Amino acid sequence: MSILINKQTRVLVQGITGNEGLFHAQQMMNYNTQVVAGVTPGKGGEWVMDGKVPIFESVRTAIEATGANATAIFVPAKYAADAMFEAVDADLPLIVCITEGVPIQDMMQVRQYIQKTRTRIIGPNCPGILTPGEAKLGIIPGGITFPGNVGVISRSGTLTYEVLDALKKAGKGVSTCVGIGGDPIKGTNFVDLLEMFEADAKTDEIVMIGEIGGNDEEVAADYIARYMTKPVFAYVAGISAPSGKRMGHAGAIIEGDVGTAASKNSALEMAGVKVARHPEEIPELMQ
Amino acid sequence: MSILINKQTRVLVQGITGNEGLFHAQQMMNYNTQVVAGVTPGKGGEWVMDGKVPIFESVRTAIEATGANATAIFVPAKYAADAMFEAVDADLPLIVCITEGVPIQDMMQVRQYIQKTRTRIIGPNCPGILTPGEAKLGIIPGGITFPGNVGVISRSGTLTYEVLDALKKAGKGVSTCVGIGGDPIKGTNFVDLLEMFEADAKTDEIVMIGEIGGNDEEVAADYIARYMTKPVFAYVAGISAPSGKRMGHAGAIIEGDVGTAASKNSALEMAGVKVARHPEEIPELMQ
Amino acid sequence: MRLHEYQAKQLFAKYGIPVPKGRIAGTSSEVRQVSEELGGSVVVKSQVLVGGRGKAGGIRLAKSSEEAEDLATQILGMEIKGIPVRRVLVEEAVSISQEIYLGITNDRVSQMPVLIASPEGGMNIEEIARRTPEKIARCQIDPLLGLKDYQLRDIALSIDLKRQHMKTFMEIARSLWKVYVDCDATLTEVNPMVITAEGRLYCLDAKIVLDDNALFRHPDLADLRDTDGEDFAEVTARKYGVTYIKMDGDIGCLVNGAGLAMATMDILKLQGGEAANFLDIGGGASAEKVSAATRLILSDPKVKAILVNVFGGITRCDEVARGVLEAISGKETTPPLVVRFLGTNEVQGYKILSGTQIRPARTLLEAAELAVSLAKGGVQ
Amino acid sequence: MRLHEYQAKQLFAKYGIPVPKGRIAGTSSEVRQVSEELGGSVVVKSQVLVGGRGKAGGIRLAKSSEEAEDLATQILGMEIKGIPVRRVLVEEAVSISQEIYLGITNDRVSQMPVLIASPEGGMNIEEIARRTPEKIARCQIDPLLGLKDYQLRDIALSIDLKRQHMKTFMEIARSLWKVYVDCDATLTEVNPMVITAEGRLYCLDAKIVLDDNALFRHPDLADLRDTDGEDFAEVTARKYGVTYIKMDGDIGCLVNGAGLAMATMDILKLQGGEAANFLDIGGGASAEKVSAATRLILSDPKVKAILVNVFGGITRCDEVARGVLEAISGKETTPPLVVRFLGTNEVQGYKILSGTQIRPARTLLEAAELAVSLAKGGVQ
Repeated sequence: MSILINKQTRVLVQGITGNEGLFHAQQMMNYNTQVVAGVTPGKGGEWVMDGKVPIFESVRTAIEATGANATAIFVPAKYAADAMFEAVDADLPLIVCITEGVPIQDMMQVRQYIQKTRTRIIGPNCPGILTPGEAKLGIIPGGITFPGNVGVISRSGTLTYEVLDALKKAGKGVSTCVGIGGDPIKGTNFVDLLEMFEADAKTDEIVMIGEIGGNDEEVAADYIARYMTKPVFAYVAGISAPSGKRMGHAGAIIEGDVGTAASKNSALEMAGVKVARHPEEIPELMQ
Repeated sequence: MSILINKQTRVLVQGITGNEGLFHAQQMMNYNTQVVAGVTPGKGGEWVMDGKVPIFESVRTAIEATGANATAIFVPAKYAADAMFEAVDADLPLIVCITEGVPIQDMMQVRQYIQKTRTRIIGPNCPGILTPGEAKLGIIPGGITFPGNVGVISRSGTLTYEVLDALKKAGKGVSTCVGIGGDPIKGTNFVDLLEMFEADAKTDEIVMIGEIGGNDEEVAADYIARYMTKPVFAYVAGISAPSGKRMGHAGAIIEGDVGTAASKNSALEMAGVKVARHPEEIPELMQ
Repeated sequence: MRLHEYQAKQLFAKYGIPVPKGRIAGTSSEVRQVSEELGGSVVVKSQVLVGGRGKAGGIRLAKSSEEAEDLATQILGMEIKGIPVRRVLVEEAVSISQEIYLGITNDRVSQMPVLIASPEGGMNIEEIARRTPEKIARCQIDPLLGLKDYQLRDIALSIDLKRQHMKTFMEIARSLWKVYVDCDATLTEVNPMVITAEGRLYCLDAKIVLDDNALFRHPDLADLRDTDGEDFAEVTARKYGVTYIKMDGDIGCLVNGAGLAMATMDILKLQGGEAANFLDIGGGASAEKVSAATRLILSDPKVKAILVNVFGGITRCDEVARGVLEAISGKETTPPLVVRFLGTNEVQGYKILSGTQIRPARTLLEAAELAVSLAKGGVQ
Repeated sequence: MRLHEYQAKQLFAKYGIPVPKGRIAGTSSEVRQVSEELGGSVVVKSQVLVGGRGKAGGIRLAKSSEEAEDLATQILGMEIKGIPVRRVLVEEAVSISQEIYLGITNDRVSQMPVLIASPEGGMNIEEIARRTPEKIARCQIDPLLGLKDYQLRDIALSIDLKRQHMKTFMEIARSLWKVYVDCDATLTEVNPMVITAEGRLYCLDAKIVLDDNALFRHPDLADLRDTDGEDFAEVTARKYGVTYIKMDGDIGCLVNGAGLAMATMDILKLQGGEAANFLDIGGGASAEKVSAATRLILSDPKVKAILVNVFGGITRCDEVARGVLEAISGKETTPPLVVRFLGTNEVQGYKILSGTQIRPARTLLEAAELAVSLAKGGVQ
């Protein structure tokens, strides 16, 4: 197994005719992912990828014709929420929203809306999902890791690649790597994925890559202490970041001292997580 | 048993200090219903019913203090939606909204909102629920019926009383009577209650009182044909109503020929329901 | 509450929906002036709150301002379905290459707002819906989320809208939704939306129905109400807070509750009679309200008998009796009155009316039989 | 993007939130004039986009228009946290009997908007939140449903608001929510909201932060941006689409990705160094963008060494190398440059820079060690 995606996953790409969408759809195909359809309003009926992938006007028609069961969204930020609503209403079980710069209130609406649906959203502003040797849904470079038993969850992009590379150099492969994205409001957080990795037979150890801001890591620490039996390793970026740049008093009132790298690291350590001081230290801790 | 309410139900009254609220709270108590609290913003801390019922500022505080698990709403129409949202967010399992004249879009929002909750709403613009000999939640006069094995569901108010009276004269008692209200958008419809009555050990026969407009009765007929084993009797008011007063073309396009008393009666008859030509004929059909 | 076409168009224009240039006029000379301003070729449209204006000759095309004045003189003298035409809308004539239907209303089935569109709009839209339902596209709108662009693209595809019209179509539909929400409408309809020979989109006819229950939020819209086309008795009834609808029969009805009122009319029909009106005095009616309601019935010369059917709950039968008594006392002759009281204070009610000629009845069936027979001139 | 107090108050006033009478002024004579209009007793408030204006002497009370002019002369010459005061807001002085806190922001924990209120507002609100959290009331707002009146009643009760203020309080809070939604704000805050001795409510200070990602929907609000108080380099960076934040150290950093940029700074610190800046060139940066970013780093005189750390994915290492080369070529002296490329086209990247003095590094740790040592004047 592995989590979220595998060889059977049938992938739709929303915004497939844009530069990014087209490039990464090709990359996904090169990784032997089943990219079965694209959606671009106004271009339904055309084909891309040397005539291998048909374009549809809407997600619904694309699903009807191709049986797609996951989507990667590459549309511009101003249309991203609409693309997500469309995918949710078409009852797609998995959405990965790569798009960066989605307005916060749009994303809060999306998040509230999916409460009553079966759809899981990863992102936005994230690199997506990679199950090495099986499939990728998003933009994580396929070559920087190989199949193995480490589950990786990250709020970051290139920092994740850095960690995957360090793991690879240490001879450690990955079951699934999920970039959950750096935005304050997002579809999926650490806890959701810790739960999946705990249940996944292919995963033996988990690496968490956090960042300053919010309390996702603190919540994850609490979850780890209560429910996780598999070892978890972490690195939280931003120990050197100044505390400033807060959003008025309201942010401070809500978050208090939570949100600093120090707070996150200490919460994780209390939960028995081995915390690295820099990305390349992670594989060392795992020996 | 019986459905929805019984002697154990702990009733809250929202808008208890208004004329209607106060009068009917008293009537409910006279029927030995456990009226445990009232809510009127600005009057928290006061008492009504000769010091027997405390008033609270909010539904949440009323529930915390009294364990109320159902509410009857008597607030003015412009505040009714807010009262319902408050009760839903306080996780009350049962709301009866007596208030007449609730704006349609308010009610559409309420109805959409409760999809993801455990709350059931009866009404608005309805007489509420009466479980003879046990409790009443609303304004159905208690004296016009007695405990028995007939389940009654009605879109009407006084017409329901007329039927209850006719049943009483014919020696037939009632398990529970539910007035679902006459508004186009409402919390509960015939099918929901048919299902409950089918499952209720105290109910052996069911009387449905419909009206022209909408397709609730047609949908109910379909449900009856598929799932109901208990006999159902019906009367649909409005056979003499002119077909006019439609809402533009859109209404006609949506509803087509559905919605007339003739359409409803024929759907019900096709489903094996015995249909009365006037209210007093119902008990005759039941012999 | 339904708005006039010109009122709806003014509202639409405020929301950026393209409507033809035009103005409202009350006299034929005004019509001439407006049509001169618009360049001569205009449409003169009667403004009455009933359907079928076109078939009744209330919508006419003029090629010149002289012709417009002539037509206006005819139209402003007309009655359409009994309603006198007091105003006309004068609009520039628009070339039509396609007529589309677009409307939003509340759908009782899904219990949500629904957007409906068809590539063939115009007067025959109901016919189209019946005969070729596949030409009607619809989508439900989540009332908490609102209308989404992807839904509009779906709809546009379903009605085979050309791509060059997509942007304008979507803007119009978004505005239509905004009007629906902002004004608490139960219907916002553009029929037809036309695509002109030049490829522009226009809202050629507009219909807005507002939710009466929500008018408290829109005092400005409530002021637009035009009672011209309404039955005088219905307007009066609304003032007193009772619901009165004029019917074709000869038995006046006074009932508490809409369902029971309908059932009362049904049973009259079953007995071979015909109700003169639907009248619901509502719950807990005062004597004053009942008195006004009774006078409304008495004002209808066709009424040959009256049936009062009241099931006492919140409504007290004695209060109803007092109201009826007040309305009939002093009158020399009134049609025969059948009264059936049941429930709260029924005995007191009958007692109050005991000095009059009323006929009491025990059951609804008995009451109906009696009323029908009285209306036919039987049993005096 | 944060708005000035006066801009936020203008917006609030448009939504019906009561703010004291006042006007913005750029010279002390203007201040005198405005304070005369307002009756002499005024508050003069510096308009700079940093906190702690009060403690820095940037908010002063004047009893007369002469005094106002004097104070304005002082304030308009000040710098607050390095930012010159160019404008002051002159407002009528208001008597204060209670200071309340009221704010709406997006809560990362619940992933919803949250309304926060406290019966003790003012400058010490964060202190209050820490010491007596029970004095802070909050409620989550369903983003699809909006703020409900019952929630406001709950909040008002929690902060012991007197009943006579309830109506105004609710109106203000509703408007605050409306501003939050209509403007795509991430924060709308009134602190303090004062209750005057006469029992009126006023918004005495106002803060609005807008979501930069949503400014495309609000061109009018985007125009309100004031770059006066911002670091010149940060403004320039935004123009080029890169994120640059000035820090206190001496090692310039150029990285792709915010997380990796932070990790790079972290590891510098771990090695005993200190970053001069945070700089994220984003994904797929062009040579032109990288060149501009490099020049920004070079413009900081404190920089003693530069660390380029790029993990190639969408970003191509050769493109980054070209940008760096362009920025340093022609310059006589540049600080020593450590470069670490990994991934897409890393070999080509190193090749492009092979004619320069850059120091390549294989791992991030190695790169950081080298940069720290270079900045300290070691290993030349």
